Amino acid sequence: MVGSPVLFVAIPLLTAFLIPLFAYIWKELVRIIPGIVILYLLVLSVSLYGQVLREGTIVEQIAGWAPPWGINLVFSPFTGLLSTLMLFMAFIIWMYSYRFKNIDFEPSKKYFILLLMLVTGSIGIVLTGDIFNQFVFIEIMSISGYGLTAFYVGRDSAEASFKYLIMGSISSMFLLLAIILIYSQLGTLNMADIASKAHLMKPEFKILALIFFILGLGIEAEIFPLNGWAPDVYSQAPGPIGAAFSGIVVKAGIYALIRVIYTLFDVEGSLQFLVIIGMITLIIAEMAAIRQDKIKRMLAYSSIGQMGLVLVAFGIGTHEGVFAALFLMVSHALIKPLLFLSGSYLVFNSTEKSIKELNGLGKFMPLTSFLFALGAIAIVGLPPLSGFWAKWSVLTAAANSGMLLVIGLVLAISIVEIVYYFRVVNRIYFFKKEESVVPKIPTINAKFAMVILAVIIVAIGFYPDLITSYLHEASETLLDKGNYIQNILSVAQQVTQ
Amino acid sequence: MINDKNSQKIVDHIHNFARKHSLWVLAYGTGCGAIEIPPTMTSRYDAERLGVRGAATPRQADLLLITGYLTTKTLKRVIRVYEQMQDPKYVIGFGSCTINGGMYYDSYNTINALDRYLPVDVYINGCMPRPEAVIAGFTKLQELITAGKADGAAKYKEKLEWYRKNQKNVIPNWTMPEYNW
Amino acid sequence: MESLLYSILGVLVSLILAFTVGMTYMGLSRKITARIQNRIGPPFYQNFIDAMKLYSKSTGIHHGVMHHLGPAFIMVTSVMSLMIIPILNDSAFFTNMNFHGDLIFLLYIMTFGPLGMALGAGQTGNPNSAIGVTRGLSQMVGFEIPWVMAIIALMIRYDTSSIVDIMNIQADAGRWIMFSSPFTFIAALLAMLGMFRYSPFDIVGAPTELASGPMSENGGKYLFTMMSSSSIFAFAKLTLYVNLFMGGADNLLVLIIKTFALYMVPLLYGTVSPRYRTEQAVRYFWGWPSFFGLLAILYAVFF
Amino acid sequence: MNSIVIIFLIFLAGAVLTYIGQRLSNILGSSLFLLTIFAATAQFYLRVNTGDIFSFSLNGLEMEWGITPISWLFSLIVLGLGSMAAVYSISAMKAKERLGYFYFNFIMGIFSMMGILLSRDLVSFFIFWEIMTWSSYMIVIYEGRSVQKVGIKYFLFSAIGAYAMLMAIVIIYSQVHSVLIEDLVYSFSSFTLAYKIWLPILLLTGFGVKAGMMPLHVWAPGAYSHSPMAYSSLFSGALSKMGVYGMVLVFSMLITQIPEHLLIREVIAWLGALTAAIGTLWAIAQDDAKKLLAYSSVAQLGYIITGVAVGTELAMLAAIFLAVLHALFKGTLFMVVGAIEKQTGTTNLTEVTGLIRKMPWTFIAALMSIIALAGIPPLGGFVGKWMLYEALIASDHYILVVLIFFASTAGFLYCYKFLFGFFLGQEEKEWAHVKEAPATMVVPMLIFSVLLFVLGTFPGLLLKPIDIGMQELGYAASEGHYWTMSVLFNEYGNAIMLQPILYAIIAIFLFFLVFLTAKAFKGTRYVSTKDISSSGEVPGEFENLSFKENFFQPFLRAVEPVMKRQIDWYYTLVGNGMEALFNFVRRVYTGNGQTYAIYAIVFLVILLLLKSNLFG
Amino acid sequence: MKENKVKLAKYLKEHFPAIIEKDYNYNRIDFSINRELVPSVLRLLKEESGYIHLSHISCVDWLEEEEFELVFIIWSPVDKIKILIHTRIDRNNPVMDNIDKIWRQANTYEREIKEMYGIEFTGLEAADEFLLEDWNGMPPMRRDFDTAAYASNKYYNRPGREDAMDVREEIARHSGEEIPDFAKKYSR
Repeated sequence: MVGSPVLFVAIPLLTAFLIPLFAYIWKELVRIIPGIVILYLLVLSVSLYGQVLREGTIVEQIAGWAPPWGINLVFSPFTGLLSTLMLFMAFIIWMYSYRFKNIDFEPSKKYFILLLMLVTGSIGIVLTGDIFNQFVFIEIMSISGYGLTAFYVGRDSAEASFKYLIMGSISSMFLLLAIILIYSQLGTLNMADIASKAHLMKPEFKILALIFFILGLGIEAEIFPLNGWAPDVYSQAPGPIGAAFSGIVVKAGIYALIRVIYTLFDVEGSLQFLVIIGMITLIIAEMAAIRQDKIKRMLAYSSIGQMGLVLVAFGIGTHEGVFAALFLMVSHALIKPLLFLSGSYLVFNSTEKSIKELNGLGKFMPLTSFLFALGAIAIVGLPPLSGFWAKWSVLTAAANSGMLLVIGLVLAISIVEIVYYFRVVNRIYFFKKEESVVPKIPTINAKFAMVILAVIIVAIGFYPDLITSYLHEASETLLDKGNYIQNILSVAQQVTQ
Repeated sequence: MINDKNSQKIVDHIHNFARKHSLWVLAYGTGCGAIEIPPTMTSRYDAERLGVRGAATPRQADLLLITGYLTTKTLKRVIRVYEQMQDPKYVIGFGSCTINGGMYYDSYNTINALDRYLPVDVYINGCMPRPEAVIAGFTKLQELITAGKADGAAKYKEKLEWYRKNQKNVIPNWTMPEYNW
Repeated sequence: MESLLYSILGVLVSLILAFTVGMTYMGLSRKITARIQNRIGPPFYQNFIDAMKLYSKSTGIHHGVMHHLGPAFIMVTSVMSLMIIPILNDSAFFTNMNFHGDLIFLLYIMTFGPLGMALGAGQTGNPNSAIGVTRGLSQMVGFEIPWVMAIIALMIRYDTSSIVDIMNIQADAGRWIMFSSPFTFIAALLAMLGMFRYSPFDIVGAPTELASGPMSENGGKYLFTMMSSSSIFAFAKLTLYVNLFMGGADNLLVLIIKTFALYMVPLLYGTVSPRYRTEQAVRYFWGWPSFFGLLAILYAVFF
Repeated sequence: MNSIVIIFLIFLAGAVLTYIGQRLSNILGSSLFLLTIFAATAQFYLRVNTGDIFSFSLNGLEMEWGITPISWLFSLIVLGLGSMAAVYSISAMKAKERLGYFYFNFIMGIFSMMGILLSRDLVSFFIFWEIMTWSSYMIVIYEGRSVQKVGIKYFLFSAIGAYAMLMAIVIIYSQVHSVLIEDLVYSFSSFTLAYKIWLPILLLTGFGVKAGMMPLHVWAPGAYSHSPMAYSSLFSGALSKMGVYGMVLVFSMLITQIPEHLLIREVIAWLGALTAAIGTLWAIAQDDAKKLLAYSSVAQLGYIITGVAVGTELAMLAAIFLAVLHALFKGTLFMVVGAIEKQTGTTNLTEVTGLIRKMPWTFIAALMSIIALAGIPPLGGFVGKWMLYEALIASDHYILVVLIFFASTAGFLYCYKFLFGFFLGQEEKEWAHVKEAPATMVVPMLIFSVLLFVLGTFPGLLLKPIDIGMQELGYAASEGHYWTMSVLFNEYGNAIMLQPILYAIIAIFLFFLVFLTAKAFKGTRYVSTKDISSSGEVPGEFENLSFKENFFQPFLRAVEPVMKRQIDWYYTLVGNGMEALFNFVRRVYTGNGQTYAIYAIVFLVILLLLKSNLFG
Repeated sequence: MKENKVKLAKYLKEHFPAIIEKDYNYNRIDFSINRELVPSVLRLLKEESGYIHLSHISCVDWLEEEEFELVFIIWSPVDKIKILIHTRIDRNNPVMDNIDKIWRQANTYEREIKEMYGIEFTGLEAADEFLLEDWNGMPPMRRDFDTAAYASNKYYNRPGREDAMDVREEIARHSGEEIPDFAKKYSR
């Protein structure tokens, strides 16, 4: 055993609180330490993941309490995959935001503290096996999210943050309600335990709890119509944070929702509900995206749409569907941050952050523009990039379940997607530059971060088998609910023995 | 054998016969004579029975018909048209204006004698000549062709300098291409 | 070997025949027009005299290679069409170089000439020529529609695309296609009005409007070649019509009678008609003639 | 390593190296560019045999690359035209910017087309298809801002087609559990009827976009006319043939397996013929040579589509024959336009005149390809059209014949407009300085002209490989029945000997040429086009006597009702409607926190109300 | 008709007190005015009174009075009245205001008058030659231009016209009309 899953939560939290202290030693440490921590966690996660794949799921109990009562962390092929992905993204974002906009000492301290907490929260959501604990992590994530959204001083970011806060508090309220309902019925908070006892619940309560969960988690997972906060937050937060939201936070939200629907309850019709709500989210978001004139808002709507597609894929419910959903998540987690990262350099010096100001930057920022174009081509699903394989998986999964209408709608919406992405790309390359815009060449670390993402996208595009086996393993794990319960509860038995 | 003088004579004879009976007219409709052409060609006088037929462009025409007074401005065009016609070609001057200026003898911008500027094969007298006279003119020209005397084009080439001098005399700004065939 | 010799001889003879007959028809047409207009008119051999004169005229100039090639293009078309069309029924050498000639091939070889002439006319640089060419091509698009409909109707009806076969079928049945497929004949006949370019479809030459259009820069030998090729072509077309619709001809006299009778149609129609404008002409062909063509096809399919 | 993979590697490495090389030096880039294409061509023809197979598996899908006779045939178009266009583009693109970008996409274009031809499975087919789309899109927008609308249009329609195709592929995969084309063909007969109808339709939509089939052709005129001419020849000549290739596969493999009474063949054939007719009419109305050729390409592809759709042996033979010839003559014509654009700086037919004496070789190439395009014997176009007519009549498509014949006759109008506009007419002082294009541009054109002539005289040369390819597709061997070396037999057993006809034409031609020139050869001289009968007026030096504007006005007036509205107009209508809808939907996101909170509550209420409907 | 003419005269008098009116029968009315005011009068008539049609511009050479008279003929399709505006300009310095901004077609008439009488229209934009080609002598329509002398000087005169009678004298003798002095020099 290389390390314990507990470290994923403990270390970044600890670091986050210690950063002010490090700052007294050497100011640069504020920037360096988070990177080292994330890198360490990434290495840890990868090695743990390898181990998990070989030996099976790791269940870690905290403070020695056995699972039904105590808090436990589950590092399965599924959660491991997500946590590795998140840490990787966190690392990329750290690399990118190192000296982003030459953030001063004081703000940078806050920035990295909040970033670390955001990562902690997200990973915690994924790893935890306790439903109340998950609520706590959601709160951690949300609060750091509020902070990061309002990072820039200004009316707009404050407003966005406030919107997020309103929605976040609604979310927390309903989550708590759901948890209370479950606890009142079953007397347990452990997910595995709930799952094994779910059939004991009264159906009305079960459905009510599910609805509360959907409402609460749906806000984090950005399903329609609960996603109104997202575009504001994405566009007002600093660029890398937009990337973090789309690459990390949303994934955590989706994970929580999926966990509830797949593992906790086996309510009939919930999968169809996922398909329907996912389609609606996808269609409305893409339609809204085409009419945006600010680049980050456009990306935000696009991100929401993609999440809708992920939900659709999960809603298919078959192994292929889950596989497709995971593929889409991974692919989206790679591409959308690339778009956010390169996009935020493209509008670095502009005041409006509107698409118009991207005109003609292709000549002045060749690499950034190229990476943005690559991301755009990848996200609309053009081969030979990773987006194509993700879309292909979703479509085949849908086809195998006979959902032809879904295929048709998804493809039709993809055309809308093409229109707005190519409008932007054309502007970048073929329009005359606006006089007022001063191009900003990215720092070397930012370039490096973006290039890594691009290389992975291209590599997966040419050879998708790089990741497919992991995804298959992960989807297997998610679907195998009995195994999950057994894994956790057997730990409990070991302890009691 | 072909270049034999006698056989050439026969060939000329046949050619002249054909030329005589097939006069394609380019009627340059200046002045009042232009109105005399339609009756000449249509059913009352029917010049077509003589083989006379209208031609649309100088390239196709054999016979240039100057139907009245020529202003200096028109003369320029007429000379151009004449020079564009293909050999053999003939000119008929029509009405007294082409002969001595007629009633426009003292006009500041009409020429008085056409044969100073173009080689006229036949003049038709009158102001205006009636269609009968016109047909008589055609017949006269046919006779000349048969006799081989309708050699205006050859004369023009021969005395080109003299004609040019006269033409340039009345056309001060000579911007025309040279006559070269 | 002998048959080849015969056919080459046949081609030469039929060329001379076509030239003579075509020229005479043209001359006669002038005479007839004159009589209708209450004139005496030129003698019927007038066109031979004109041709002779044109041949004797000097041809001093050309406007470039394509101008020079233009008349040759037209001549090739006329001679090729004549070569493919059999002149007489079951004749040893008057079948010409007919290789069970394909009607579609004929359709296309007949367009070779106008395009060649159009190129020639184009290079003269005379705007009138170009206008004439555009009119001619437009009109061609017009009359080709009923014409091709008629031909397709024939091909459907008799399951062949060979002129000789069609002639034999008529001989066997003892009935002219003109009577057995009246719609086909009407469509083809109306298309023929456009093909001969007499009034009201003489928009190409239109001497008073366009100064004889595509021919305006051609004199002397060029005009001679054009004139003789149009005579040959006229004869070829008439023979084709006779072959297709009037049962062909057993000897030359019958052929001349039939072709002359057919020739009267566009000629007489022309003498009493004013000139159409281009779009009117084009629309005319897409109106009733095409309707008859459609009827012909339907008739051929269903009966 | 498998030789197919080596070809692909040559292309990929060549593309990247050319891009880098062009950055370093012009000569290096150009030579690498040529080297790549010729190396790959040589590799293909020397090392790859029909029947070579390369199988591998990707993402759990069994894939296969290999070559069949029919794809070998189409590869002739791609590589032949590709290599010639490459030679041409060296001079044509000289002194242009972003050459590396151009070369890269050019190579990627050829690479993807070869990929399409070599794919034996649907997924790699689709992947190469998309590479083809974006690489060509990149070149379409090469000119910059002015063409970005055109580019979007092109990409949008390509995407519609591609996604229709993807949907079909996905459904096929779910049904067959394999993406190999042969498996599809094998199990297609066991599909349900709905799938049997919809799958071909979806696939045909995809191919129809690239082939410029009627309601989907609207991208074509803009895209063909706005890419650099060196690429347009490839674009119209080869790239559009990929759509034809796909259609050939669909029609010969899938549509043969569905009942005839479903009329898919008829509908597509009619669409093809309408494409031909409407495309021709619009070509006549154009004043810009590029646009004219673009519409003409649409029209010509209409014939090919009709032939493929009718799908009898002769029709298919004719269509593929025409496809190859179209690549030859349309490729040449676009090259001609490119040469003229390079030498004069414009392609407007109303501006340029009288180039025949300045660019004689270009003129000869243009003349030959125009004659072939118009389908006049003795050049190759006639053979193809002849076979097409025979096939249509033999398969009882009479009205289609009339429609296509109309298109083909009306085609003369724009053919003449093209030749007259550029080469004939008045020789203006403005263009007195124009010189013949460089040799590297002229030679490819002339090579194609000679090929056109050879194929018109000896169509058997091309019909033989087509026949072999069609046998692979399940058609009966037609050798000896439809063609021998130069004699064509039609459905009724009648024969046309092309060689004697050709010789006769040449003989008569020469005879009259001699007749016209021999005697008065000394007397006949060239005179300038200013020396015309213009009512005696002497045209001034800069006086323009050309007849150019409203060239076919009377004809267009006659067909006005058909041309009142372009199909674009309807698309614009739909597009505007969509935009309005999007605008409306966007208002859902008000940007107001309270509203969002209300949404959440409303959502909750709806869920609670509908909970019995939604959840078991 | 009559009332309209009176009204018109009154109207013009109001605006241009210097204008002199002369009434003719039926639908014609003449006005005379000095040349500076002509464009204003014309513009007023065109834009206010509906005289939208310029029929002609004519010129009279008053050799003895050393003046040219220009006549502008305009017409109203509503009132059906024809107005002739006369103006006189100095023959030695013949300059007139250009009115082709008011009526485009005036351009043609002005070019003709310029060539034939040598009257300059200020700001007239036109090609150099209109009716006469390569003419650089005295404008031929001026009455002091001796066309017979010019013709006999420039063109070859075929002999044989000498016996031609002077028709003018014969006519004068018959009608009792006197030949004016300036015309006498043309008599043979």
